[in-house]
Amino acid sequence: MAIRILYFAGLRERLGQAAEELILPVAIDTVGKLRAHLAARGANWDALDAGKNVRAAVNQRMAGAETAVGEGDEVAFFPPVTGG
Amino acid sequence: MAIRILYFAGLRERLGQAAEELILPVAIDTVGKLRAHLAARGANWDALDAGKNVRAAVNQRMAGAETAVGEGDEVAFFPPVTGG
Amino acid sequence: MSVKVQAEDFDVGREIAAITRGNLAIGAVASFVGTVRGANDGAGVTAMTLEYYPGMTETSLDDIVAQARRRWDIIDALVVHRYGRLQPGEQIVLVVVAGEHRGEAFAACEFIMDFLKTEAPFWKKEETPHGSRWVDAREADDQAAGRWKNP
Amino acid sequence: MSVKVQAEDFDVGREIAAITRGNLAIGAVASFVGTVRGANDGAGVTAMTLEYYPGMTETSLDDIVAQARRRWDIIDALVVHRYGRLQPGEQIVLVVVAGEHRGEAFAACEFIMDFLKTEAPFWKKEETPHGSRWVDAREADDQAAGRWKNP
Repeated sequence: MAIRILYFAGLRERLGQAAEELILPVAIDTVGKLRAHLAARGANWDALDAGKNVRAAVNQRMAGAETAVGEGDEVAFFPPVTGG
Repeated sequence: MAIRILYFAGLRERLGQAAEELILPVAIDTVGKLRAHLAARGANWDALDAGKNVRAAVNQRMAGAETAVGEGDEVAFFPPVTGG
Repeated sequence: MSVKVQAEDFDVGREIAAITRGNLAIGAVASFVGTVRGANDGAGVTAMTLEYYPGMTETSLDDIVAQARRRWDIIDALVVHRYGRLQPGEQIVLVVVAGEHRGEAFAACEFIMDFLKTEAPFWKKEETPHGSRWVDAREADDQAAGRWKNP
Repeated sequence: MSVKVQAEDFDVGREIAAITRGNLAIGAVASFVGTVRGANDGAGVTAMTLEYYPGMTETSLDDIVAQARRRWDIIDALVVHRYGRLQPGEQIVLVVVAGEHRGEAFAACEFIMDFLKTEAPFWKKEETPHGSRWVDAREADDQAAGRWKNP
């Protein structure tokens, strides 16, 4: 299952990348499981641990831990917003 | 006791004058008494009757029926305001 | 703090720039512009004439702005109100309030408009196809101003 | 209804004129301008960079404006938000709401700002004499947006 992941702002800087293409194991089918999958990379990726204040979007709509992730989706992770 | 009276907007048009100088009897020493004094002129001056929705100012400050009127004061009568 | 009663039109962008220029404490600017509508109370309006009380009107606006300043932590405020004959679509009034954050700026701006509408000596006369008429004071405006008395 | 995310500055007066021109039903225009402050959280700010999420940010702003439209009887609304590097004193965001009367225009304008602050994907990074830092989300902004949930 191929998805595209985007990282923004402080999270982008901490992870050292703005975007990646990823082939997911079939079992990784929600935002919450994807976060755990990425956090397991270790080092700075602990920024995505479930307890961390990170927001997620799937296909440019705000998403929660239970939101489904599937083939071709664009998933984004970012800190709480601070515009305006 | 000489005072100056100003009339504005619909009241000015109804009375046919924008301003007048008036020598008041000593007994006419409040806004309320002045209104009654002017209303007693009859005809269109009934627009100043106590029951009519007319606002008053003395020396450019909003005034009530009990507000004192004295030598040299500028008294104004006008309808409720409608700016903005 | 500044209050202007004038016949000329105003430029909102220029007025906001004049307030914010050189004051880097400002982070929020709330504004209001009132315009002449092309219809009112069911009749077309072809023009409107605004009358005011020179001297008292300015004092009244100064006093309303001073009340807003006492009530909210704002940095600057401006009121511009026109008089004379205006066409539909033209600007009548501008209120600008600048503060550090937006909550105070919004509240003070709305407060100033609500009191301007009920306390500042201005009167509107509309020209309609059926003749001229003085605009009646609106009950809704008294209610809007009354709100601010309940803290 | 219009939403723009752009690097260029905007002219408040021109944007208001563009909304009101030709619509004689409009009698009230409430606006908000957010500017870069020269200090924040106790440190001087020498510049600020705004990052956003192209695509999602515009959709999010469209959605906030549509919510305001469903909630209040307004005639038109505009949001302009800049991205990129800005200096203290520069304009960041503009919200303009036009309606027949001022109550709706003020409420919808403040609502849009409150939700923009908490929902639209923008992030600020400040440059200070001590280095760069990402701005933290403010609890006060969550509270401001939360207010609108109690009718």
